[in-house]
Amino acid sequence: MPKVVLSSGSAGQSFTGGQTEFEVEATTFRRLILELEKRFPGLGRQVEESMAIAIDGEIFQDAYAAELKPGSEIYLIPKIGGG
Amino acid sequence: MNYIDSSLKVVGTRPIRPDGVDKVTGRAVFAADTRASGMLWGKIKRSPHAHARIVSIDTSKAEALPGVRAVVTSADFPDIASEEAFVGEGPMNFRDLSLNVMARGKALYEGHAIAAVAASTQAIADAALELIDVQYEVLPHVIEVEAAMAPDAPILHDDLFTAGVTPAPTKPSNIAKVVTFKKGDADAGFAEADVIVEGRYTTQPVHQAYIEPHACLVTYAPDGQITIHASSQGHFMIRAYTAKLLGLEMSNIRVNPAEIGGGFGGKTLIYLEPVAVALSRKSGRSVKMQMTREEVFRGSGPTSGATIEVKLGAKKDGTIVAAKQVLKFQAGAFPGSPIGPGCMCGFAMYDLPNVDVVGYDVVSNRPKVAAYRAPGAPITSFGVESAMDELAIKLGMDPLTLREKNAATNGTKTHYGPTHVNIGFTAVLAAVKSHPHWKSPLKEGHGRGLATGFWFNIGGESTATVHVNEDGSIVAATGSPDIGGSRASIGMMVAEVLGVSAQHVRTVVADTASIGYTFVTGGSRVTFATGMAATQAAEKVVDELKRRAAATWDIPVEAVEWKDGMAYPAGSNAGAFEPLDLASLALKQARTGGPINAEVSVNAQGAGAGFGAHICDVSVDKETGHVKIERYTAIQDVGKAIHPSYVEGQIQGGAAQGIGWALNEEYIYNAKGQMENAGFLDYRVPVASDVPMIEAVLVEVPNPRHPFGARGVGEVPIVPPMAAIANAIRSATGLRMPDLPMSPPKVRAAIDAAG
Amino acid sequence: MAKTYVSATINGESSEFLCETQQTLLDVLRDVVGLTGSKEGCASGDCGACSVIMDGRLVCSCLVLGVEAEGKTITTIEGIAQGDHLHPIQQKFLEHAALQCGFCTPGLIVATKALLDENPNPTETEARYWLAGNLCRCTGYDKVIRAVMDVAAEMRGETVG
Amino acid sequence: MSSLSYAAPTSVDDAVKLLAGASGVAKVLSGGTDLLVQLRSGRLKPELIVDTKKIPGIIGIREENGGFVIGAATPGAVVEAHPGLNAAWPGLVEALDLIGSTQVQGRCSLAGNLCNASPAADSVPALFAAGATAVVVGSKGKREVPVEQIPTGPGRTSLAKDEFIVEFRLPPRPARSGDAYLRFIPRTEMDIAVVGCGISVTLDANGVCTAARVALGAVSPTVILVPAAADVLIGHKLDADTLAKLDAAAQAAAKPISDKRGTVEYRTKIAGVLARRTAAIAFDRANGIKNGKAH
Repeated sequence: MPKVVLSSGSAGQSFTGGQTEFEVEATTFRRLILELEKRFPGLGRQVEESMAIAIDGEIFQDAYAAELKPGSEIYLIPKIGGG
Repeated sequence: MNYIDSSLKVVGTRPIRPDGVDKVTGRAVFAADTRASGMLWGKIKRSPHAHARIVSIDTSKAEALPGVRAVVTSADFPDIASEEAFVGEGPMNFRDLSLNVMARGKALYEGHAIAAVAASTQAIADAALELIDVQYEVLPHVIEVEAAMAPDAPILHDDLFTAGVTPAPTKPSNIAKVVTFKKGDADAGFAEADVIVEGRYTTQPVHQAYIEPHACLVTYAPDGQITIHASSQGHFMIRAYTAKLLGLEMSNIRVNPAEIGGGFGGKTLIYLEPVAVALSRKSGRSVKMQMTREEVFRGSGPTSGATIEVKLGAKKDGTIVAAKQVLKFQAGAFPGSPIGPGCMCGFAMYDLPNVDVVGYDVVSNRPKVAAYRAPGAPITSFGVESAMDELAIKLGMDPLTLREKNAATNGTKTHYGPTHVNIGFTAVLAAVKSHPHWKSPLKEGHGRGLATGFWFNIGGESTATVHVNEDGSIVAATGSPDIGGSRASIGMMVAEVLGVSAQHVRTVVADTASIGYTFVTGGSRVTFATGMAATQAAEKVVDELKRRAAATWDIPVEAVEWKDGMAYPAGSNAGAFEPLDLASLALKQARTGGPINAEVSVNAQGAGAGFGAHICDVSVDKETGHVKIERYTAIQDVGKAIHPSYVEGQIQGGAAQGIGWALNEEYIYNAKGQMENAGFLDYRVPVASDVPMIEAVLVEVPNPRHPFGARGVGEVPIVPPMAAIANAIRSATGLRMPDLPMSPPKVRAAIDAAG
Repeated sequence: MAKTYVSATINGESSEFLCETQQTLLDVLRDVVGLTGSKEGCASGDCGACSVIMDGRLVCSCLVLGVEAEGKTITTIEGIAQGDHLHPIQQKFLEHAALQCGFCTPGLIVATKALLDENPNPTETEARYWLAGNLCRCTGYDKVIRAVMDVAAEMRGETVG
Repeated sequence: MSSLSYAAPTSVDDAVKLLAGASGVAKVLSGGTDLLVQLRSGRLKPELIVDTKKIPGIIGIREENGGFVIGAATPGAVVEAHPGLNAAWPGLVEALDLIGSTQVQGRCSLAGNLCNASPAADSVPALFAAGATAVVVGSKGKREVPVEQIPTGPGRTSLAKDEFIVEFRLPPRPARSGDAYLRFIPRTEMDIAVVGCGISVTLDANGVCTAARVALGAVSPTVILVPAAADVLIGHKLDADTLAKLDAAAQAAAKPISDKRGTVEYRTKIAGVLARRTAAIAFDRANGIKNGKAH
């Protein structure tokens, strides 16, 4: 099962009671969001709206299909904008 | 397809941009250059108070003035519910955006829009503004970030509770959010350190100061169809936000992208368009609005000012073992400073075992901040890169060596989590080491500073179409406003794929009704993401052209190859045919299957991060405190420069903006919370005589996610300058300047204080 | 409000217009005559985007009243090219990529024309000080100054590397 | 909305009559580089603008009785191109050249700079130092007054409503004289002076100062003459001791305010710095040592 780390101590952790690492049965970013929402109501929405996912160092924003593999390094970080 | 290791004929050359002639002859149409039949002029009445309850607004006298056709206030806009959205800078709330466009109940900063009028002439509109009677109850205000965080500070929003802390607070606060990032054990790291440096730094809000003020022309037709001409970094953004703020359906709004006179992030938000629509709807006439320069400063977003505390601990050999940072960012009147990237970018250049970063997003009675080039990164890096310089001095180590020793490479785990991949920071540092500027002896009285910078860059949604015209010439259309030469880079990538010259491709920016959705021109994403869409569209056209040649020759499509803009039979087995060029294929398009076009939409991911390093030499007039930039070199990993001139231009322009941020730019407030320097006379952006030639050095470590290896380039160059200059001043005078801007009075005061 | 009748020569053509006293020459050029190449960046003479040449002198058209144009000869950005032939300054700005957004470009080109009319052989420092009244936020001035130095050399009949 | 009228009289008499006859605020327009900004911002709402530039002689430079006469509305760019003025009064020419951009130079005038009555006006300390006089016309006739009597406070002058300046007179220049003007600004161009200093000196054959005038800008409500600073120079060469005393005298005379352009402490110190630097250039020029432009 892929391990996911919630890297920011911002709003996300208020849904998890401070927990930052989860094993999640998910093979895509979308499934991850749904699972997180199920486990911590509100967190899935939070991730969907304001967070990006970094998989093995590459940052994906708004990409439901991004693939999660067991053994991948998976972080949820604040979404990035720009000038 | 991937062209990174291909030999390229167009990409990497320097053709004249497709929109160039229009822009050197005055023909290019910017938003303020448009007119409409029966057009009215719209103007905004703004709050003179930094913080006030709006007791009443009486518009009757203004409405009675001959020539006035409409007056609107917040009563003319829906009171929309709280809804999170993601805009240029990061997350924000549509309700906040609505309240920023037109104040409801409270004015939260001097310059906050209170009402608007539309009249037949500008003079009548101005007179009408004076006739609007607004009664205010002036409230205590707060401007500076740490004052706004104080327990007894005036509260801007009764419904704002600090997010990111447990337990959830019960009292409202100006601290919108607390963000933390931790890696390893910072305290344990500091315990092992041989040398520790600590510093407190401050930066002032600076405005993007695009030379073109915000402007739009809006027509609301009786059937509810709305046409908007606007200068922005994203006409789809204008459409979406206008629809949202007015409760309209997007299909009723068509936004035409006028040429945009600079944005740098500041035009990723809306200010005028919903107001102009409301005025046009009420008056039944087209309405043109154009901010004055003063309104641009008072009413549109600068970036955050901040305080930055940095602590670094290192072993004697220069290995950094612990790093700590506390960032307090001004958000302006509504939450949404770039605190997230601020917390992530400062230490992203380094391989650090133990890191502790805390950031605060804080509202105060200033204009709501807007994105500005690499939002958050220049602020955090001013602190970190100044502290790195102090650490190098304390260790007795060359500042480049210290950075080389701790530089992030592929495989470095960042303090915010992800591991760096495909980055070029060490290549950038190697380019510093071998550059003649770095190796040159320092002139008498000069000081030299070095600083580095990081930015993520982004991808996102883009649409591009490629059309083969009936004569074989090519049109490429995208949904990305061209802010600094992207028509050129897009056209060049299309030309490369098609095997034609850049001049053969005309690139245009299509309106919201004419092309698929495209996210804003920002985050250095256009050449990366829109370029990816355009490249793929061109590839689809090539596939189609091969099919058309196959149909013409009556051979299988696999037996056709495309080279240098022509279809060839692939080898002798395919048959002996004369090659078919674009014109020949276009001529027969009806017979071979109809028009030859392709449209591709992407949501580009995996934008490669960018790293830069700047070297700056300064001289300091010790009597006046005046700092002169004597020599400036900016080195950056750009992945692949599609049009090197415009890549260099991005770097030079970013560096010059950083020089302004470093030396003179600031918002000056009086005791009433009013801005004292809302004009180009006293908001001092660099002029031509303030800067030397800025040498841009392009390092190319390809980004494998892009067909040509491109990375975003526009954000990184504004990150290093402030610290590079501070470090140069330190080198020239022995003095650390921790507060921006490092203006002459501050430098002279520091010199005097040092005796 | 009474309007004043004004007759001037704009880009080589005689031009007549009515204007109110408080209208600047920039307002008149853009809103009355329909020449929108001159831009308003500040309306206070601090940015140079509205630069025009009036009776041989470089001025900010936002700092000239429309009524003052009576009898004057005015060159705007629209009058720099000769028909479909770009002026060498315009050509060099394109070749050197001396523009990004292009908003300050008309003012910079007009100011460069005035510079080279007066001083065909400026030093880099002279060019920078002459153009200090033309703000450009995009380029950092590097490529602008290179274009100016290059076109000056070309117009003097020199070639530079 | 008030309506604004415009007149461009072709004689002094007509201009005076227009000004005298105006019922509301009437403003004289020469270069307009300050006036138009004030109009646009709404800070100023006149009912009449009298453009003086069509009056014969109001633009131009002539030599008269060994001195120079500069028409009040002569644009800065014309003054800067005048070889005689550059030779005799390089400091005044440089001061005028420092007003605004090249674009502003095409319009700005000595009269406008003086009558706008900004304490930070660049040309005014140089005019004060030069001992220039202004020829003022009005309903009561013509009078010639020292320029330092024109500004009375920020934005205020001693001119009556129906008066305006037609020309400035610069006195004949004795041998071994030199002037200079320096101002300090945060950037290199386009700023308002944080402090300005104009100095004019005459030396004897040994390089000892026999006459001096020192003026400071942006350190009090109007540009000021600083006789105490001039006294420090007179009777001395510009040695280290004299420079130190000059610095102190300038600082003592400076009574600035803190605002967005500078603080009291900073302006006071810079007044001393500029006085020294300006004096050095003026003495060099009086000694026949050529030096480059001051900026």
